[in-house]
Amino acid sequence: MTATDTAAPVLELRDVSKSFGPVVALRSGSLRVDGGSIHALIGENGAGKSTLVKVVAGVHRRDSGVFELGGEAVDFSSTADSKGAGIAVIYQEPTLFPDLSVTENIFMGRQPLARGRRIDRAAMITEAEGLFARLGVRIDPRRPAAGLSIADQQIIEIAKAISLDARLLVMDEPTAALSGVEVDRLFAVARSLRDEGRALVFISHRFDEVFALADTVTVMRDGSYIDTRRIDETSPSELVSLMVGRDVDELFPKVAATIGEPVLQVSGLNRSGVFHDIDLEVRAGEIVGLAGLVGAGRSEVARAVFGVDHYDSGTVTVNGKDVKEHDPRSAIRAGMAFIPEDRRKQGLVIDSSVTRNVAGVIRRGIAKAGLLTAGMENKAAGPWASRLEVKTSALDMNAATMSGGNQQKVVIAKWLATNPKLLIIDEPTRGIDVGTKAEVHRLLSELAGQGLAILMISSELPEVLGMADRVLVLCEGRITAELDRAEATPEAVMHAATHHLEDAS
Amino acid sequence: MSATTEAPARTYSAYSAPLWQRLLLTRETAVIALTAAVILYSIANVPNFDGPLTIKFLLQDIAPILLIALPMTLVIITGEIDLSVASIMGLSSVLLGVLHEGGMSVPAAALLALLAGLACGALNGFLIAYVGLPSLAVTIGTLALFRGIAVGLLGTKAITDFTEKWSDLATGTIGETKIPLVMIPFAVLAIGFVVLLHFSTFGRGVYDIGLNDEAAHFTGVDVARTKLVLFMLSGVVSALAGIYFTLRFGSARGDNATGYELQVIAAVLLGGVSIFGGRGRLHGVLAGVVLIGVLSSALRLESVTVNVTNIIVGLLLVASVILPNVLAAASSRLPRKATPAAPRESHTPDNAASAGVTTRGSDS
Amino acid sequence: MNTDVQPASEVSSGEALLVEPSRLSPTRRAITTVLRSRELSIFLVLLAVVVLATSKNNSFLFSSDGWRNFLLNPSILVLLAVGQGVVIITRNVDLSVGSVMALTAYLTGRLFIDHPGLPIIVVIAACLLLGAVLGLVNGLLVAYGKVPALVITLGTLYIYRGIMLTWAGSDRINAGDLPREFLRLGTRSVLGVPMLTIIAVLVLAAVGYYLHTARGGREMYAIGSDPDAAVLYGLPVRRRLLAAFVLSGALAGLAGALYTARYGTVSSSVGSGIELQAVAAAVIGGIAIFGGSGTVWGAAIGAFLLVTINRALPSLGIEDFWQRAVVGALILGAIVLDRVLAVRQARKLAESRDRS
Amino acid sequence: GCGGDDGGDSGSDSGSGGDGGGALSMTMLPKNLGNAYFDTSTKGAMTAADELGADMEEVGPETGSPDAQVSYINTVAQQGKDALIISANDPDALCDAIEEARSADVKVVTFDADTNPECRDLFINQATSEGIAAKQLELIAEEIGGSGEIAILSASANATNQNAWIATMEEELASNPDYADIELVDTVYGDDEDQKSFDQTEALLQNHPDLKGIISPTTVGIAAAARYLSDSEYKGQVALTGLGTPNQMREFVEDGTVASFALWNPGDLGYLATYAAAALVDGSITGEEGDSFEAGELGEFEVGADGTVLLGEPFTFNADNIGDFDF
Ligand SMILES: Nc1ncnc2c1ncn2[C@@H]1O[C@H](COP(=O)(O)OP(=O)(O)OP(=O)(O)O)[C@@H](O)[C@H]1O
Ligand SMILES: Nc1ncnc2c1ncn2[C@@H]1O[C@H](COP(=O)(O)OP(=O)(O)OP(=O)(O)O)[C@@H](O)[C@H]1O
Ligand SMILES: [Mg+2]
Ligand SMILES: [Mg+2]
Repeated sequence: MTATDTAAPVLELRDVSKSFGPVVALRSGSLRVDGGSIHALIGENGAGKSTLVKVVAGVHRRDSGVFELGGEAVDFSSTADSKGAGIAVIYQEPTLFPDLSVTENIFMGRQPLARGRRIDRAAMITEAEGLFARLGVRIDPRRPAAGLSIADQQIIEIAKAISLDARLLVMDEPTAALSGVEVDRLFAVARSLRDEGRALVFISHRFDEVFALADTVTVMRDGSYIDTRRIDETSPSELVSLMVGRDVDELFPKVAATIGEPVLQVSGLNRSGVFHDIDLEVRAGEIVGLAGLVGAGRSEVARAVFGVDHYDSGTVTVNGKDVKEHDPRSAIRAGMAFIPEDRRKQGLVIDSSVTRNVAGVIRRGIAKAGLLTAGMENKAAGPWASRLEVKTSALDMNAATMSGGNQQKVVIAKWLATNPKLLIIDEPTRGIDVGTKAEVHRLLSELAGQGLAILMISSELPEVLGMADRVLVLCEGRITAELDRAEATPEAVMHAATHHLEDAS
Repeated sequence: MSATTEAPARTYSAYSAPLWQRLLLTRETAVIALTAAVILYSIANVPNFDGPLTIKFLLQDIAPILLIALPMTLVIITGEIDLSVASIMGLSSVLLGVLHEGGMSVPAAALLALLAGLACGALNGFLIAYVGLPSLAVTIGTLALFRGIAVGLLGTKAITDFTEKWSDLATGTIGETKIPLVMIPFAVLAIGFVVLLHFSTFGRGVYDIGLNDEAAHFTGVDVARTKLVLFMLSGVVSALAGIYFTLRFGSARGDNATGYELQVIAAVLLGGVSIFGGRGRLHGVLAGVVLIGVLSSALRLESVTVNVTNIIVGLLLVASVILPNVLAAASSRLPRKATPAAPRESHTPDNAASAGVTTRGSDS
Repeated sequence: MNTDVQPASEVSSGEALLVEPSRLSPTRRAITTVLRSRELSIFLVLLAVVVLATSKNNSFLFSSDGWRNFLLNPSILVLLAVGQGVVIITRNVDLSVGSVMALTAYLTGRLFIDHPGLPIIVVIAACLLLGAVLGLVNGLLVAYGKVPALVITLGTLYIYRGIMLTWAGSDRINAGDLPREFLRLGTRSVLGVPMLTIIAVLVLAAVGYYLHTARGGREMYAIGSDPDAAVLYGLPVRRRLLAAFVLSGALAGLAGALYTARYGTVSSSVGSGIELQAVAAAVIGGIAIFGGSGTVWGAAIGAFLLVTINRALPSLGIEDFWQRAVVGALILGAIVLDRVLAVRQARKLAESRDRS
Repeated sequence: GCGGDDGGDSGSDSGSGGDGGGALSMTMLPKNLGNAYFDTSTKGAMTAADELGADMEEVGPETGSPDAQVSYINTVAQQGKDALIISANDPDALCDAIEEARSADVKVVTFDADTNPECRDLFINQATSEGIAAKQLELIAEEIGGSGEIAILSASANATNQNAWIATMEEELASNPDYADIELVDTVYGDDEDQKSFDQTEALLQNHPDLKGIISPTTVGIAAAARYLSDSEYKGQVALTGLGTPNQMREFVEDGTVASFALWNPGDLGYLATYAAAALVDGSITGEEGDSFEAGELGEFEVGADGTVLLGEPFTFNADNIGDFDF
């Protein structure tokens, strides 16, 4: 335990457990957070961090253990209780009301009232503008939340949490969707809150952030508390070994691969309002990184190439053959595989079994005369699931109950099963812990070595620089730079990613 | 881990319930058991239920619902709903009558009526799948539209002079048995739909769409086309039911089969299909239809008014969706018994991959 | 763009506004909101129907009966559509309103027969209460049973009507059984506006005001917009759902009493099929079937339009057999229009991003 | 799974179950339940059944649709009842089911609304079409002074009896010189629903500003039309007559909305149908033209052409006599 100077900690959890049916999500979670400090909570995917957070928030009720707030035992049965007790939570997934305005989203349930218990809309909007100013963002407080990018949504969540004026602020991976600039701004706000004497819990998979922000760090593994360290008394490698129980040697195991013929050729791709004049080429054995600030339109380009979205003009060819517009099936037939950024919503049929998910794309191939049985699917999916060591051979397990990292492996397995020539992978390691991250990187590298063409979108600069043979930078829907592995320095990429902004200001 | 080394296979038997449990403890089994129980009870206690005519009348009565329940199950599994089925029945009935009166033979008129049903389904499907409108709203609209066209074409008059041969076919039975002839096309369709839903790639797509249509789209399932096909199937089968209905009663009227949509949906939901989509199986649905049919037949024989039957059907429907939730809530309140011992995963320090995930064994 | 290259160190709580100021003055904004609203477009359709029908046949509007019926006939559907609208805004639906209406319509008659001399206000209160209780049953089942409202209220649609028919047996309420005063409530006018219309408009105004300006009302929108987020947010979801269903039930109860006042007779088919009309009115009026948006004003105008079209068709020389087809086409037209507008709006947003 | 205990047993309260050996068992199947007119006819039938020592039960659908009636006819066949007394919702749609019942030895008597003559044994006719049509024309002509526009508010467009009356009225209007100045401008259908009939009345008045009179040959229709007229500006301007029951119409006759209307006694109709059914069952008649039977206090009746038994002439109710009736 850390040395603390305040008497009662703001939050104290001891040996808290929580199970969902047979799944033990939290075995013995412990956490002690003091006022005026930022406490990082780290652990691999599925370590139980989010579950712990949800117990604190009153979403889940713990099965056993001690839960104290400011020294008093509490037992929340709903999120309203935790809010009342002065806890603000940013959940891992943004939870906005798309039909309501940004302002209403922030103040829902506690809107300022005028006479006659009428909502005072003007006051509310002024307050929202103040919040955005504090966060340094420009969002129209009157616009509906629908249509905001994930990053914007995350910012609204942060504004919401800050406005609660809580004594304890819990942030479950708030930065996963944010770009560097926005992360910096968030951190500034977090520090000012700490300086006001509040307690903050911060969950992230990015060590640089943990070391930049936190005062103390608690490591969890397999639903259990492992250790707590002062940040200035520990090192990334020590934390990694605490997290995974061993040393992770190489995060970006880039293997040099022989680069072959062009596989994917995109030319003149346009979609008004989203991206313009996109030309790109990915060769066999090559990993092309697509970098840019959040909201630059990288995902949109990828989605259009794969055919899940429309585009206005341009052509996409794989191995010289045209791929029909807005027709994922034609893309799959041509040999494309696409691992989208949001695996719960896009990558997986989350309430379906692992088998059904893995066999999802290839089932046409395994069917006999169009007919299909569960046995045939199991037989086809089994090898792929175990090849990626998806953490269960219980293939009929529901994908929803798996942790993020394992879900990502299921998605990868599902696409590798199609034996693709080109893999488009959007944020391959978003929200994935270090251990699994390294595995994913090694896998990508190996696949490229086997001659697969890979187009990789990532918001993590080290990932792009570490993995890609070539880096394309997107800014406001246009490709602003094409950099070789040698030329691709952080400065060069950031310059290209922001040059429109610089021109403007 | 690497992509080339095979991981040792592990079994997590705690996760998969034993096969017999998975087969027996389902909504479908419960509905079938309840249906069987009601049938046995009625045979023993309801006068004349064991009579020779019961099975014939019962099957004739539920035939249209059985038919429409087939495509409706698929439609609801995709997370959509089709409220316009009864109106399509009415429209096909009127078309059959009007065309027959205009001098067309019954088969020719029936074919055109089927095509009209297909077109109605295509309109629904197009608006829902390609324009992206919510099916509840669209089919409330077409419910009024199709019924309105039917009533508009024929007013409130009825056309009743159908060739004897064809009405006999609709009311006839198979050989010496008491099974109505209409069960033959129904059986063919039922087998077709079971294969389509449970044993085909199309059917897997149907479930995927119901669970998560965005992910299905990303996986190459043609969501829009699947929905269009299902609504067209729903339309054409409804038209078939309308034709059967018309010939059975020998009367084509604009208001034929009014209100059947709710009966069909009630039966489908009773049979264990989730209104949210993604869950449900055809045998449960067919049992649900039979259950409602047997109940009304037995209650009618007991001279219970249709009101009481409706109350019972309503209660069954509510209970069938509430009970699983109540039971689940109740069982989670009970102290958790130690789960069967699962192979405990060892956290070997040299295996990063296995250490990353919670063990799912018991903590006893 | 929502990113900014300003260094983080400059950010502090006291800083000046960086929010892009809205270029429109408040009045301009209010005007554009109204002009773009679905309520206005549906109102224009209503106006067109009335103008057309009146130009063919003066007495459609300009006779004392024509005017009265224009206002009077939709009143009952307006009440149901308002209740239904609130329920749909919370992403639920109440299919049992027709049956609730039947039960309370019969209750009205029964009370007057069994307790002659009972004040009218007591009878109406009893109907409101019974409706609220029936709505509460729906709400409890939906909120605590965690089951979709479509299924629950489909079940209670059967159950409530079954209860009504069993209770009524072969009984039937005739105008002769009811006090004259009560019947006059159904047709009386104040300053040329029928009483029933006044009641409906008062209810509409109260509910509309609540939804727009009260926390509870906004929470209903939030719940309909994303029910899971509402739970995570800590909104009193169950309480709001109960309130929505109780309101819908109570308004259906009121509608039942007023139906009896208006038509004088209660037969077994009172209100059957009206639930779909109420849903249709809400949808035509711009309430999204999946909740979270729309207003009860729209639902009320939708109800007016539905009823008025029915009345106008014969005047327009269309056989009244085609009424339902026209209503169906109207519903489809309304939702397709919504969709087209939404797509255009999205395209505009995209284009504006291009230009910026 | 769950137990299968609900459902089946809750229905054993009301029904008399099967037919207890020798006792005569009959089922009364009106167009729909909850209709005052049919309640009265059922009451008459029950009285007759008591006199005959027969078992009689009433079943019926909620709404007047033929397919719902078919299920009840089937049930009667299953139960092997002796006789079915029915008012048909459709002349053709019920025939197959009725034939099935007859082949299970059920005698079928229709009343109020007939099916095709081939499918039933007897039809108890409340009055001849001519008699009813003539009576209503006579009443309306008298009230509008022999000239002007009139309209008809009927039940549903395929109600057999209504259509027969309307056809006869149309012929009579065209051929009878007394009615030369009367013009039938519209026929609308209220489907025997209160609200629809009410709204149809409104539409009629709105679309035909010169309308002088309305004939509504259905009890639901005339009551709804009277309700509409009684507090509209047309009260006293537009005459209304047709077929109604005294209890429903009393108020409107007393307040002057309606001067007179006609009807037979539906109770007598049910009573007669029951006696006719009993006579069929015991074999004393077969339904041939010329057969005759005793119908309790109503006296003796003879089967006419097409297996029809006629109850008598319609009766005219007006302010002078309405107080004498209670049904
Ligand atoms: N509602 C649930 N039902 C069943 N299992 C669950 C549920 N929620 C979480 N789990 C399981 O509990 C374990 C811990 O999950 P949790 O989300 O807390 O992990 P985490 O540390 O936040 O992981 P990540 O870094 O991926 O967000 C996982 O194995 C997960 O599958
Ligand atoms: N749901 C949406 N509706 C409308 N516009 C959107 C939506 N999502 C994103 N956009 C806009 O599209 C553009 C690109 O979006 P997006 O943020 O997904 O790009 P990206 O480069 O893939 O970023 P990310 O790293 O978040 O995936 C931005 O201008 C964004 O505001
Ligand atoms: Mg998490
Ligand atoms: Mg992206």
